[in-house]
Amino acid sequence: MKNITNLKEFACTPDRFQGGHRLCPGCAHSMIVREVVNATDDDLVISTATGCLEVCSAIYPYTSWDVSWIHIGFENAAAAISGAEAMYKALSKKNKLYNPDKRVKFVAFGGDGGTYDIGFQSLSGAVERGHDFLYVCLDNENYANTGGQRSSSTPLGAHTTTTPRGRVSYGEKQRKKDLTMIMAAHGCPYVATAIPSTKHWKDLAVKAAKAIETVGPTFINALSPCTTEWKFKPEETTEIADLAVETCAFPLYEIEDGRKLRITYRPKVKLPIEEYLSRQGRFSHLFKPENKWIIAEWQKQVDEYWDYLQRREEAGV
Amino acid sequence: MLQIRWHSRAGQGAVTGAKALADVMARTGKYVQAYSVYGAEKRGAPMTAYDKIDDKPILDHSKWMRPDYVLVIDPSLVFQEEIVNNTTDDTVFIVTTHMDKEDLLNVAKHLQGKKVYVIDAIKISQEEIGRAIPNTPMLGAFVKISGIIPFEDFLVSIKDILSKFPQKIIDGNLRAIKRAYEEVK
Amino acid sequence: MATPKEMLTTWDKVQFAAILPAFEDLEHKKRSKFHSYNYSVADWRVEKPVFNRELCIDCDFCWVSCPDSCFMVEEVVNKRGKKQAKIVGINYNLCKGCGVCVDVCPTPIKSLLMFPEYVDTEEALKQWPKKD
Amino acid sequence: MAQKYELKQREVWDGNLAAAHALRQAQVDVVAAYPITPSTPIVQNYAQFLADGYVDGEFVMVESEHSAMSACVGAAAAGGRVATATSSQGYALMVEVLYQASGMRLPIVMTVVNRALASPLNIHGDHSDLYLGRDAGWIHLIANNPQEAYDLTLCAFRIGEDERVRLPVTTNQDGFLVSHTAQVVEPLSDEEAYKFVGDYKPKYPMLDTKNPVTYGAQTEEEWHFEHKVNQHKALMESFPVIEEVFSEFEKLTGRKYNLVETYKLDDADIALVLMGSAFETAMLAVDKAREEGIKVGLLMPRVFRPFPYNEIAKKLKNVKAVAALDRSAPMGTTGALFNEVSAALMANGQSAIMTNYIYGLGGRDTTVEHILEVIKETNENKKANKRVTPLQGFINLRGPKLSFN
Repeated sequence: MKNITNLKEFACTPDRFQGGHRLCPGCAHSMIVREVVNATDDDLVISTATGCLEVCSAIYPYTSWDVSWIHIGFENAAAAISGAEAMYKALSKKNKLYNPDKRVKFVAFGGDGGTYDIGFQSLSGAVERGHDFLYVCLDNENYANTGGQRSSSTPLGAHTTTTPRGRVSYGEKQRKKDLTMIMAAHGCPYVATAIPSTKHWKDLAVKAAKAIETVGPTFINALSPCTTEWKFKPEETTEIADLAVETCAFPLYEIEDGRKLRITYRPKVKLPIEEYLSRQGRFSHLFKPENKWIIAEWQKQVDEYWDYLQRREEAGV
Repeated sequence: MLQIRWHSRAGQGAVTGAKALADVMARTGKYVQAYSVYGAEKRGAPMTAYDKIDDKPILDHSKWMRPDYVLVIDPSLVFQEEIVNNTTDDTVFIVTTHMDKEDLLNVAKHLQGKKVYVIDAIKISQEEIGRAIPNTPMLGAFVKISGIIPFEDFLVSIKDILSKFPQKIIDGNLRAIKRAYEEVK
Repeated sequence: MATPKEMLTTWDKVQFAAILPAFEDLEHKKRSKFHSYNYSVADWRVEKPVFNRELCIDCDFCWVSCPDSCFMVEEVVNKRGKKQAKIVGINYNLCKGCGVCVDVCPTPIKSLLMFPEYVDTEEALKQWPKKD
Repeated sequence: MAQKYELKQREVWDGNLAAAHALRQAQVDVVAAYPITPSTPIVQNYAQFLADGYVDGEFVMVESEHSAMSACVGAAAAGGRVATATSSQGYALMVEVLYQASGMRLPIVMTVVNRALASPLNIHGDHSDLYLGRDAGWIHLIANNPQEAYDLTLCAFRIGEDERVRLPVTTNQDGFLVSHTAQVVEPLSDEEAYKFVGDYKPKYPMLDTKNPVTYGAQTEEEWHFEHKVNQHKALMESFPVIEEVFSEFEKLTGRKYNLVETYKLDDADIALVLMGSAFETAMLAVDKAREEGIKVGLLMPRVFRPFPYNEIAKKLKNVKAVAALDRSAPMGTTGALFNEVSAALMANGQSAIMTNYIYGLGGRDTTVEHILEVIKETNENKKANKRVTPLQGFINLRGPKLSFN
């Protein structure tokens, strides 16, 4: 496992995901991806589901990837990587590896659309089969690539283009699906949440390193604040991510072997949820008097979940 | 071309029996086809399997046939009138039943005037193999009635075909085949 | 997004199966012409970050949070003999001017500041806020 | 090392077992599959080979056909030999990824057991799935019996993996009529078979991490046309390679395959065009018709894609009337074989009287007598020197006669 101690040293890593891609200015996706692919010295083969990352990093005749990479479709990043991983196993058994001196590791990226929704079946299948790969969900809580439609990751009250706020609607009616726990329930040897942030850069890098090193299917759910669809200024990306953690809207934790839960960061003072919601245009309508109850509901859900995580951690289950 | 139709219930081994017969005959240099008509039904549903045996490659892939032999390996199916479909006066029926031929014809009137042989393949398979899988004893009876292949040659081939099974199963099947060869009438 | 003229070619000369090799020479880190590293998104910018080496403490926050891998680093050895990254500049071909680097820069007087695209670097450094 | 599988000179195999043995002998590196009737036994047989140690490669039992083909694409791009099997609804679920496989020029081999498409649900053989995939950019080979299912699966690896082709290939066999019909198959020994197929020759393997590559880039209006045309060109130019592989196979086995198969067509006045197991049944009908003095022949595209249209036109040059028999519900037009054969003749300045028959949907039996009927009707058109029978008829359909003009 790559030894990740301090940022000064980590920054010496030759970057394996390069600029010149066409993601929005301030996009969190590429921050997350860079940390993940730089968190190992092993060679990598990567698959990516259709989505912002995919369309922006491989627009013919250009690729932004310094590693082998494949995109097939929206719903099959996990199936694609499981095929590549199976080929690696087959060629190892037959002594036909291309570079026998190098270990190859497998990573798949998908947005919340490609992970929570359309790609969930293939993800669940690949994880159940026990392929040796890391799946990273770049969770920006909407279908940003196609113009900001809702996904099952979209949180309560959020305005999206298919759950718009309107005279009689306050936006998204459902609460965010708890995919991280669903993946843990698969019995994955390692599952974690993470954010792109300077404060928590090491949390993400170490989790990625651990996940890649772990043999078997691992999963990281990385919150990816979306400047375009969440409606905040491009330079605020990491600030918003930090607020998600400080308010416990998106707590940082990891689960080993589907059971052992550990909270990896505890805010000293848990900030009220308004601090997070008020910074994003997608929630601005919640601050109207008639929608205040939604903020209260948000706070209740966040408190309950944070409480649940702490109890689980204490109980060691 | 020799045409054989099997009537059985799914799970009684008619498909395996038909394929085994095809395999035996292919070893004598014949061309064969063995197939069955499947539905979505599960174990226990009535079904049919077929063998075609010829000196030249068999090209007809249609399911329709005018059987020279009808093999009924389940005692209750003998009462279904479908077993005489597309048969002629020359078609030979070998039927699994505990009855003797006369009693059988009294209750299965559609078989009257047909060439009918009886064998209790269920009883034989239960006693010799330990399970009601009447396909191999039916083969023993068929070889006796048809004379399609010398019995000794048949035994050599079928032994080889069964060789993937445990010795106990092989021995049981061979005993069942021999008994059926003797007992068919 | 239009393909640059020099890349646009005919059907008989396109890449087999649209497969793009990343490197011409991996050992010497020579990326192929198909690498977006060799593509410019400079024209996306309205404002640009300017880097003031004198104020920089090499915390590398800008490096880790830059979405466009713009920060060029040099590997150096520190006093304790450990390798560390020294920020040496910004690749303006890759920078879209999002401003994240300025936002995360922790020095009391920021060592990264946004300036209008038309202000050249020398001029920007002259305009830098002074310590009180 | 895989265990040696003892084979007899003459085996009695059904089409599924024959295809499974071909996959085993080709020493496929990765098989990713999902079972579906009637191709399930291919997957099961392969699993048994693996369980008994006859297979060295990886066998991935995925959770759907969509993932089966996706894993195949991932595995093939990674850089090794890949195969799978499917039918019907499974094929339909794969369609999206079939286009990806061919667009990425990955020589995956898929043994397809043709079956009807729901609704209503039906597990039996027709060509609905084959027709569904005909524009997907794959090479489609047609096998009429278990021997051909075996032979063509071996050929499929050679064809698809050829440097000049690099395209995925399906081998098609009729559900149940071939897949579940045991017939005599003369297999090659494992050594001979592998020698014929040859070692896999990688092209841009992702696992060669010293030369990283990007698969599946996005091409917009500036590039997509050029890439698709290249892919089309590879298909159009694969005919000589297919013929070359067939001819090498003939040298090895004495069994000769052609782009276009014919039966008694040389001196024929009329012809039937059809694919699949019914082609063999129709040979018996032709023999009978000839006894009655009708000079009829048969034609079948052994290769459905690329479609050998000029070869077909050449072979049908002297016939006066042609009936094209399609084993797929035409749904609002004439059958695909009718359309393509008509176009082939027209494009070559030929003007045989064309008619279309739909037959065998959902496994409906088609007998020698049925085909004889079609021959006689076609002969009426020839005698009248114009079309006197309906444009589109239906064989062995219960109820009052249905036809379209």
